[in-house]
Amino acid sequence: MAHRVTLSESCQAVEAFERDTLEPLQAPAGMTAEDQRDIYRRMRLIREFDTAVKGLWKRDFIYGLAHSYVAAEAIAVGACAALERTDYITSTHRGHGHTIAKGGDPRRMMAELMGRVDGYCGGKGGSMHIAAVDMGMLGATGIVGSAMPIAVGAGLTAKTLDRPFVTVCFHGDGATNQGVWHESVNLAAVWNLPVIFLCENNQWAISLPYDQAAKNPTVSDRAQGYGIPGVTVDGFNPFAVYRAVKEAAERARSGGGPTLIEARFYRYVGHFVADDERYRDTDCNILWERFDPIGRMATYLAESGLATPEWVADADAAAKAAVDDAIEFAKASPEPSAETLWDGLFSPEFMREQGISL
Amino acid sequence: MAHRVTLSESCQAVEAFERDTLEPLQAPAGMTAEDQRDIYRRMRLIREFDTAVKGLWKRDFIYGLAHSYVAAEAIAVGACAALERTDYITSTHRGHGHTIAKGGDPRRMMAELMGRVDGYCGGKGGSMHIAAVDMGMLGATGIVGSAMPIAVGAGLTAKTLDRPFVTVCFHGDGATNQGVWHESVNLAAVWNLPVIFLCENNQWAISLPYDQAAKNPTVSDRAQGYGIPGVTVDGFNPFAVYRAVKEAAERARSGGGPTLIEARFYRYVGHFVADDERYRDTDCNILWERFDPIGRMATYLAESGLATPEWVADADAAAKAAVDDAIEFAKASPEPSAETLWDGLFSPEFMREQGISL
Amino acid sequence: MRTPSAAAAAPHADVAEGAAPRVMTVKQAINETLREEMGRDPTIIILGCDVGIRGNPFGVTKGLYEEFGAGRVLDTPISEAAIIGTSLGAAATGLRPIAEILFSDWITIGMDQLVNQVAKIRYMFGGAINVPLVIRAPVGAGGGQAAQHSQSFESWFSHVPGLQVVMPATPRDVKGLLRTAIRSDDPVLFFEHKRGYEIKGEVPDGEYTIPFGKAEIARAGSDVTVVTVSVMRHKAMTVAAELSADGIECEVIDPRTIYPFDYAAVLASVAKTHRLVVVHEANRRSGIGGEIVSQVVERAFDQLAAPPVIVAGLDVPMPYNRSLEALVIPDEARIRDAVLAVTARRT
Amino acid sequence: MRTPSAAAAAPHADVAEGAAPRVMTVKQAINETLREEMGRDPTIIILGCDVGIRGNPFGVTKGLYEEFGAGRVLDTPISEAAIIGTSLGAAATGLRPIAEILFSDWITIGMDQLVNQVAKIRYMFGGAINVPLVIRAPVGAGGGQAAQHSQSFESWFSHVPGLQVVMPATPRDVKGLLRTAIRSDDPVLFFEHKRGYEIKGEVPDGEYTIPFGKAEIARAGSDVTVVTVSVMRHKAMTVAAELSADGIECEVIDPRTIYPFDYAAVLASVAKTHRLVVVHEANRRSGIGGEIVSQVVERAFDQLAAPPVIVAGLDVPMPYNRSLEALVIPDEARIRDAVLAVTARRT
Ligand SMILES: Cc1ncc(C[n+]2csc(CCOP(=O)(O)OP(=O)(O)O)c2C)c(N)n1
Ligand SMILES: Cc1ncc(C[n+]2csc(CCOP(=O)(O)OP(=O)(O)O)c2C)c(N)n1
Ligand SMILES: [Mg+2]
Ligand SMILES: [Mg+2]
Repeated sequence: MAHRVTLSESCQAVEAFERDTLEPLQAPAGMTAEDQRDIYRRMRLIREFDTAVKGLWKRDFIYGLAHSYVAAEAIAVGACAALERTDYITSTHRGHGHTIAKGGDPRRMMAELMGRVDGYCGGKGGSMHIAAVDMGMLGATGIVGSAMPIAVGAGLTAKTLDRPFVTVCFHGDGATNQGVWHESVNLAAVWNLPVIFLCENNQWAISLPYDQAAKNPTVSDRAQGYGIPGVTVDGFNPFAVYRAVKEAAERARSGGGPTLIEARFYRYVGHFVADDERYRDTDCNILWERFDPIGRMATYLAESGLATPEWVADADAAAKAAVDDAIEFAKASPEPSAETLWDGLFSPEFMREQGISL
Repeated sequence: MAHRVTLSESCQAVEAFERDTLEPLQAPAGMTAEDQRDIYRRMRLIREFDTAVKGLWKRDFIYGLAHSYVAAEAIAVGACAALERTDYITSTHRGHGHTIAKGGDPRRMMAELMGRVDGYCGGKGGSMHIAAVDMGMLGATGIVGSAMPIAVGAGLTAKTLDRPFVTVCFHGDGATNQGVWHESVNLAAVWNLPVIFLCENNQWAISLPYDQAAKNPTVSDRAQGYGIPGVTVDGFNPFAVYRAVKEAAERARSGGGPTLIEARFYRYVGHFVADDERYRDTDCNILWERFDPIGRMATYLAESGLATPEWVADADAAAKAAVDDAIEFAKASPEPSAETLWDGLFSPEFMREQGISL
Repeated sequence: MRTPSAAAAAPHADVAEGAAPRVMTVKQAINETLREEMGRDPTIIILGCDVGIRGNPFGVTKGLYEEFGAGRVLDTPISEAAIIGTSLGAAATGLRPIAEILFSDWITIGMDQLVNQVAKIRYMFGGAINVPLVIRAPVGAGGGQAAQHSQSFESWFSHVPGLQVVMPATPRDVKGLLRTAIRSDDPVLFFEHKRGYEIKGEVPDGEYTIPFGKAEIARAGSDVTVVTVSVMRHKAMTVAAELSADGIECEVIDPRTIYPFDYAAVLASVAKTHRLVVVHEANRRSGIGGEIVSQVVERAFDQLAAPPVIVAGLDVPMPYNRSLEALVIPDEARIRDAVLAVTARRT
Repeated sequence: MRTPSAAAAAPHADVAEGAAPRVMTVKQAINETLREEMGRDPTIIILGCDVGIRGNPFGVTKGLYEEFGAGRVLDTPISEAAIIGTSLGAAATGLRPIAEILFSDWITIGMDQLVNQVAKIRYMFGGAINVPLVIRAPVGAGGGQAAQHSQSFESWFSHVPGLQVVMPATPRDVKGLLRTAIRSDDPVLFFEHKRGYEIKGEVPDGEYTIPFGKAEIARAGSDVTVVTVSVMRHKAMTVAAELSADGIECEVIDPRTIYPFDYAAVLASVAKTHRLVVVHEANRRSGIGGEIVSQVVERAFDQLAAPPVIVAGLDVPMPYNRSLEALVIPDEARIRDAVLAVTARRT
């Protein structure tokens, strides 16, 4: 049963990660320098965005809950770099990173977080329900695991209508113990659907470490039981994630069915904007921070001669400027009026027929 | 996606079963001759009981639905022979066999099926909710998979109160694709609870063959993902089941946690009393009928000199007599009166306090 | 997000224009509607346990697997949460799934998907997603199926904004409303009564639809308004015929859809009869009866000459025993008593 | 099946006999009750997500893990169906589990276990099994938690025979009712309002219990009966105080338990005031308000001088935006308007 993680357990976990999972950054064959720099830009944009969100939440510009994608940037960005514009993704309660990685507009995102009319959901959703349907991002959800079958449904559409798109289903390690996780993976497997289950294993579900939530803490080990391929990759490494997703997507598009990818990393920041992390020794976080995917990527770009320190500084400044611009945009966007309350409850046609309004 | 099973697929399945799973009958070391004969008696009693039920249902003595345990007798009987009186079992929609195997009284069972006051549930439950709580049989359920966490809860009681009992959770192959199956196995695993998950893999969930419901049709392969032992045994063989359960129970009692046992066999009869089996070629059933656990056990007893043909004939007659007696008992038992309608809705104390009655 | 339906305009070949109405059972009406709509629109799929090769345990989907193939009539593993959630994902990306849950009691297994996703996703996402999804599920008791196979939960689902709830009782209504459901861009719970499948009735020819939120006056009358849910309509009609002989004229109203609900029809009737009886099989406590009565009282208090009465299932899990079961389900005698009670009082 | 509790008679050491009542928050009252009862009865366990080391996200279970250990305060994986079902199995075999679902919206994930097993198992099995099981879950909206973290489903659960539903609003009631819940041999849904945790009030000393099914007259009055659910009590009290200055005296009744429900108290009040307002935060449609109104109308039609009015949540998923959210949740102005509407009408 649950116990407080000791410092020595933490050290062992870090060592195991270094030994078994950590992979040096190395771009996949054929990826252009510009594409690699783009991965950096996008990761940095997510980092800036979620750093700003925390501050805005503290100053009450953002209402409700918000969960940060910091430390996970390599996963969404690596995965989405391997996708087409017409592919779909489903998300979690931690959806800002997924939205940006899939091409979402930071302005409409920030407006949504501030509950404004120009937000992706017109202010109805907020952080936990952010969506960018036009970009194939099928929306965040506040209920752990609940988007799993939605991804399977998108896969079913692809198969039924013989369309070439794949769907990446992002989910946390905590979600793997939900019943609907199991039903979804099994269904996609037996129907051979083009779905990629991408587990963001940050080793925590709020206060519960994954190895206290599952006796076998290797998520990818479950794949075999479903008769599908499973793999664990370095989740601090965008190229490792890219390669795994690329391979899975190719298999899926050619009728090979789903894949379970475990991107292992560590949440070395709080669970959400106001987490005091009283459930763990935060000294352990420091052990993991040195794998910071953005720092690693900057070093890699420099070492492989793909970017100068000035380029990195410019990219960082550009990310910051984009977020500042998004904040300005959001602040200038109007609050939804009372008349919009009922909008979107049903299709406009039905609303008219039934005369539904305030 | 689903397709009709061909005769050649069926033949291959039989061959695979013979090659990989079928195990000759051989009593576990130390099991007395009387205990072995008792296994026969109990299997035969189940067979007689469920054969009678079908006839009674057709003549409208039994209302509602009833699912027969025919073909599965070796599983419940083998498993319960390995248990103590104080151990628990949970059941499925196919609960008659489990109840008899755990020591339930055929009279009270038959009375329940006829909806009479002397039934185990006073006529409130019927076949799908038959229970013998006094014998540790925690009740049948009409919802596939729904008893899984109840077994886990019994395991939690054992662990919390430091009691030596184990709980066997019977469930079908169809149940393995329910979300709650996954949550239950995972929870028992991570908490190391004394629970034995016994999958009765009869290869069908009504009209859906298991290999069209799961891409990997070996249920026990899933165990590894949960970090627990998994094994597949011959489900037509009471000794094979006995051995697997005995071993799992010993491990569970000594703190070794749960086990997943897949007892593989084949439902060569209809899904329920009125099944026309229009979803399959019933010629295939014949291929499997020769593994009939009762026939095999009779042969084994004779061949190993443990019983004469007369003994077998007597045992069969005794089983038949016991069921006839149960039927007479049930028919003589009164119908519940209208006043009993509210009984058992809440504890008697609460009912009194609130003045609940018709 | 929506796939324009290539076959939208092609009328199904079976539709015989101008022919006389045909008599069929509710079951046949469902089956025929599914077949016609699937023939018309290739984005429609059916999924659920045993809907394919077996044609569903009640025979409702019989022949569809053979006609449309395994790719459009999908036998699922026993995974109700995934059945509902997968249907949602499919609906959001271009299909029009018709999911089946074999007994409506088990929607509980996919309750989170239904209530927190299906019902809310359009609204949460600011209207960005269409959810053309029908969930068919039999409700109701009878036949000794006991506590876990007998329930009716229309009250629950009408409590959830974003869901439409349909409960038809005649072959004609089943056909017109199922077609409307399938063509709706919003989620519909389509509740069939399992004791109603064999009920026969006339069905018009052609591709007709019946709009949601329009009640049917099953029988006109001046003395008491009897609002019925699902197959209770038929019991109420029997009682109405009997009582007519005694000079009591019931106006039997079948709302057909629980949400949207046709309060205009009920209020118009109450304005005439001044008396209201509501009959449903679901449990009395927090059933839809309370909602209907509270709405009528709020809007037409002064027109009521007697307190409205609800005839409903007794508040116990459904017992297995035949005679106990019969006590729980509303019967003609209880409906009759209720009508007599509200009409006894003359103002 | 029941384990006799070894420590049943041992009073908790913290209980200071004869001391003056103490002021504490609802949160503290829950925490203290859990601690006292766990100290008294070793068969009580707590399980749920983050209830242990973290002490629950709201701090409700703080310190219990440290005091009673990992064997009695169990952090579960995110497996709500298993949390509920495992608690049931434990309750049936000798424990008294207190399960927590962090937001009551997610009970939907374990809905089948709750509705088809927990509520029915005693009845289905002919009374053979005790189910001493409490499920604690915060309900309600406020704070921008949007559509999936804001719902109140008391109406659903009161529709299910076999469940008790408790919704206390003051620290004193929370303590007395939680103790009754824990000691009950039948399943209890114990709904705390997440915006009510910090509400303070006096709590008596000692091991008191409050029986289920007994309303509290929060304020006596002669002009209108205001029945409130959960924290709506506090808003109604504010309105009552204001209106008293205008000469309108509200009788505010807090039923405290939704099932069993104290109709005797409400009917006695209506007999005096002849007017009824019901206030709850859950959605209006098929909410508990309709049920209460229909019961009162059925039993006291002639005593009503005006149609009862329900003040409730608007029928949309909870929107995120602060001002839209405020439109949906009943506030003092809406309660006031309702009271004025029903009292305006003089007979
Ligand atoms: C069904 C459900 N149960 C519990 C919660 C509360 N909760 C929110 S996030 C979270 C942890 C999720 O862990 P994981 O899936 O690993 O994602 P992470 O936050 O680590 O990215 C929990 C328990 C929830 N939102 N939904
Ligand atoms: C949740 C749920 N879904 C569907 C059904 C309908 N149903 C009854 S038995 C059954 C097949 C169960 O298959 P399995 O678990 O393998 O048990 P078997 O009948 O083969 O012994 C189904 C689908 C049900 N009872 N419960
Ligand atoms: Mg995590
Ligand atoms: Mg089976």
